[in-house]
Amino acid sequence: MKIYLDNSATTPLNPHVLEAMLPFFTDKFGNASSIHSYGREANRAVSEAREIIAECINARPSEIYFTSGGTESDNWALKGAVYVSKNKYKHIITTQIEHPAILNTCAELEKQNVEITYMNPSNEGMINPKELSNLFTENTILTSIMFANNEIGTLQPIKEAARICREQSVLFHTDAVQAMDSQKIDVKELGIDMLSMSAHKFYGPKGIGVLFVKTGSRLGKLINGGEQERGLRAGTTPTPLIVGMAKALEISVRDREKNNQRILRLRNIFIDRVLSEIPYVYLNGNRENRLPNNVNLSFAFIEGESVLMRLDLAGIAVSSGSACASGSLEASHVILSLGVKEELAHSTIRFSLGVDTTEQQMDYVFNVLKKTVDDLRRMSPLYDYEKGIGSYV
Amino acid sequence: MKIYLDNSATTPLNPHVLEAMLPFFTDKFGNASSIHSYGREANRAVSEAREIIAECINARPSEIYFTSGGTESDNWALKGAVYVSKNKYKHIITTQIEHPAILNTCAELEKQNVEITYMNPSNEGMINPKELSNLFTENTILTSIMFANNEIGTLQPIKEAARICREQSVLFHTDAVQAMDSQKIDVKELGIDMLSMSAHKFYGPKGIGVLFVKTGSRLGKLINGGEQERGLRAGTTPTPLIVGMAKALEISVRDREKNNQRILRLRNIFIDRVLSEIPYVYLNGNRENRLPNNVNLSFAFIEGESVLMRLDLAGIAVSSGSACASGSLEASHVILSLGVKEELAHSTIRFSLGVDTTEQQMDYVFNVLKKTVDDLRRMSPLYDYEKGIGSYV
Amino acid sequence: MYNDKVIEIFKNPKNIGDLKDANAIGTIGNASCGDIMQVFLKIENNVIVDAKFKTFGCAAAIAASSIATEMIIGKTVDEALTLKNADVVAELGGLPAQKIHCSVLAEEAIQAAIKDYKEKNNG
Amino acid sequence: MYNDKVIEIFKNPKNIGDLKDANAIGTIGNASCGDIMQVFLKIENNVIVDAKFKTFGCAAAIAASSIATEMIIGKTVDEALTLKNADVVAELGGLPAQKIHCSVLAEEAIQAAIKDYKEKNNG
Ligand SMILES: Cc1ncc(COP(=O)(O)O)c(C=O)c1O
Ligand SMILES: Cc1ncc(COP(=O)(O)O)c(C=O)c1O
Repeated sequence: MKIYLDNSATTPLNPHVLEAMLPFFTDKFGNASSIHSYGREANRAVSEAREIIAECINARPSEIYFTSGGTESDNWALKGAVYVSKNKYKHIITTQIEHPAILNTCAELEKQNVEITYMNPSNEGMINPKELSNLFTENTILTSIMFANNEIGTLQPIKEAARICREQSVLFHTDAVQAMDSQKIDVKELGIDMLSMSAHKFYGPKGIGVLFVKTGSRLGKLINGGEQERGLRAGTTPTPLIVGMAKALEISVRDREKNNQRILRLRNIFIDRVLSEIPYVYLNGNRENRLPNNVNLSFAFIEGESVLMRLDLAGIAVSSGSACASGSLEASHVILSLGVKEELAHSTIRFSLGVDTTEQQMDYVFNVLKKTVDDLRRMSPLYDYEKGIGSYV
Repeated sequence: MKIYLDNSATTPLNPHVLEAMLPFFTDKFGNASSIHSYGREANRAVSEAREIIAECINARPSEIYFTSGGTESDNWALKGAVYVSKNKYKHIITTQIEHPAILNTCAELEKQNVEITYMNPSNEGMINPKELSNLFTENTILTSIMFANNEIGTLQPIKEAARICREQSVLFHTDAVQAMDSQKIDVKELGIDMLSMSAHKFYGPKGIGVLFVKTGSRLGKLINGGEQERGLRAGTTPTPLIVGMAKALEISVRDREKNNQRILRLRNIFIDRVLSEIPYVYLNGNRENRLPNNVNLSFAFIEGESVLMRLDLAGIAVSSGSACASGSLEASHVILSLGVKEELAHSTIRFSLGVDTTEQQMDYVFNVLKKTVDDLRRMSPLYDYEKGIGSYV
Repeated sequence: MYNDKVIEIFKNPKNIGDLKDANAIGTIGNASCGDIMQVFLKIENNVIVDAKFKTFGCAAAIAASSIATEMIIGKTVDEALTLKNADVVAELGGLPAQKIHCSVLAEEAIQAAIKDYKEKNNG
Repeated sequence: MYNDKVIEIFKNPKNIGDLKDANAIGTIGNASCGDIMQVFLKIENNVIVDAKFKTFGCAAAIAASSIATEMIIGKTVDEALTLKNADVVAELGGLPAQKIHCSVLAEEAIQAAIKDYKEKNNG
């Protein structure tokens, strides 16, 4: 049995998406910038894809810019806002729980003398937008708050944060990479200026993303060259990936409610069962205000990677910390920011369900997990197996 | 009949390449950074692809960095070298005939007070590397000279240019995007520090490229985030694209000699025929020192786009100027840099042959072309149809 | 890019060539910009009885030349003077944004030809 | 990542648990770094007759603990002291670069246990 519970790291391509992409690899392969028939055919497909994606978030097609993924979109939003700003001193507000695509971009900008303020979350992983008002300075050019966190799945109050920023004429960007699949996103209603997405998080292809940029927002370029994407993002248009992204988002939106309900139910049963049947387990992040497919648990006295590897040996794929940070010896910055102690932070596992997850699978996962935790605690110096209690040696 | 003679703009995906990619979309879809079995499977495929590509250019696998394409590679090479340099004043040497991915990056860097020197080509489109010695200043950090020009196909003396730069401890980058398919490239023997490539120019997928960076060359980051590509290029690894790129390059290298010979023969017959049977036609770029698949001709008295559109109506895809510049009213900067007069520069067409081009196709193209030139000259105010001579009204 | 009508006209343009007995010629644009449009008119009693063109330019320029000459044949000189580039674009069923200037050339070439006629006759 | 041997040992580690009659205990690492290794030794006539471990850590840490305890059983205390982390890595058939520190922990835990033994007996 192989069970994939790492859908927040990446998702399998939907076969219908692949089908939509196929003609554009070998047959309708033209360069969308070419003016001959091959080019026009590709160009039409790209235009249609742009329209579909725009419609999915209630934007205009001209506000959709294709990038190589969520990371590039995040880099572009932040650096582009900085490059174009005429302020002598520049200030950006973001949060401690952002993805490395934001945090490491901020670290880079700090080297370039941009001042960054990192908001901290509550111990349930929520950002309080009311705190924003105290953080604005005359130099604040941008606020970037993620829509949903990639580790603990918490959904942030984007609408209120965007409103507060708008009142101060501060640009508002949101990294919606994790939110796209399950959340209804209407950029107009939410009042968002920029939004990042990445196709492979919603059963689309890897290597393609979008930055939504509201008409009128000025943005510098990250990648210079040809006149693609209305002159703002150069590089030969990857038509098959773009077509695939649009198809994937279209399907995601169409099936969203149905999938959310089903996955949410499996998710909740699983959390309840683990919390009631395995001792010393803690759920990270607010229980209600989170992505329907996210489970993030800390298993006291045992280390996350060894749990992950045991599950892997049983055919179950999960994540300890985020995939990018794998191989690092540091506990997750997100879990630590919740005030979780370092040793417990090292004991964290994320299960992220997907459209293919079944009840049978989750039963099996629960059983393997219970035995795994038992086995590993048996060899933990932090746990007294005889007494069934934790103790620090 | 549909005939594609725009292989320098982009190529169709080789069906064997698609076949190699397919399992990684829906089946082996894991995130290559994940440590579970899905991740390890993807990671192995990426490692193998990196080895294949490294071997094709005689580099080490650790010197191969995946990007979203040639444009990103070019941006990264130039900006990365600037960002990491501790020089107070920075100077880059490049040429007037580079692709916009280099030229517009240079224009951006000029805004950031980097000084750029643009070498001019001979009227046959060749750069003279001996001129380099007079151009170095104490601030010169990098020279970037394209391997083969995308419009006129001229092959530049990369080995000598690299040697001269090495003697001055100046980094040497080459944009080899157009050269990869037909030229043998050994980065060690050529003494190259950085090299850009793009898969879709050699029958691989769009949206994936490589920057080769020689061990020991320091380079700043263009895209910050996760620890992918040894921490230098963040973003979820696009496994299917990477696998496809490696397969495409492997096939290209394997079939190179055979394809080159066949294409070169068709190309030479075509050039000879056009030059001898259609009056007032001029070949741009050195005739010998050029890509085997490139034909670039100026047809006096008639405008390029109308030639292109006529050929398109007959099922033939060619390019006027480079694809990126399409829709622009300016004549090609490459053709102008050869000293060609502006009106003649507006009369330029690029035919770029490919692995699927046949003798029959080229015969048909010649016949359609001859009639097209005739028809358009008949309606040209620059041509006296009765007398068969040009005249400026 | 181009709509079917533009393509069709570009494929089979009308009114190509010199007009041997033209009594008005207008030339606009220059080759270094990639566009030259030349309009020949035969005007009798202030009515344009025939019009031809020669154009060095893109498909849009050729289609605009063709349709513009068609639009003015049979019109009086004063009527022809009211032809605006937007009329040409409308008659073509639209042009890509970066090709609108081709329709402007057509308007200007006709005006230049009529100016030539007026200068010759009144001047 | 891990080779098959590491995975196999991680799957079925040897010498897990407390040693009731241990006369030497060494503990290295701390939970905030994500690694704690505890080694229990039973030493008779300067010979390690039994060894067990408890480990809070990744697969590499658990595999290293298991193999290291196996490697020292039957050895004299002085022989065990010569065990280097590189020996543990070699016996495991290699470890990923970022996991080498797990083998260092194994070496140090054994040395700590032997130090404990020597202090108790000589000190
Ligand atoms: C919240 C968030 N932002 C950004 C990214 C980066 O997206 P990508 O890896 O597709 O570039 C990810 C996923 O890796 C993510 O989860
Ligand atoms: C010489 C050259 N450099 C760079 C590029 C850019 O490559 P890409 O469009 O794949 O980003 C191209 C092609 O477009 C090219 O011909």
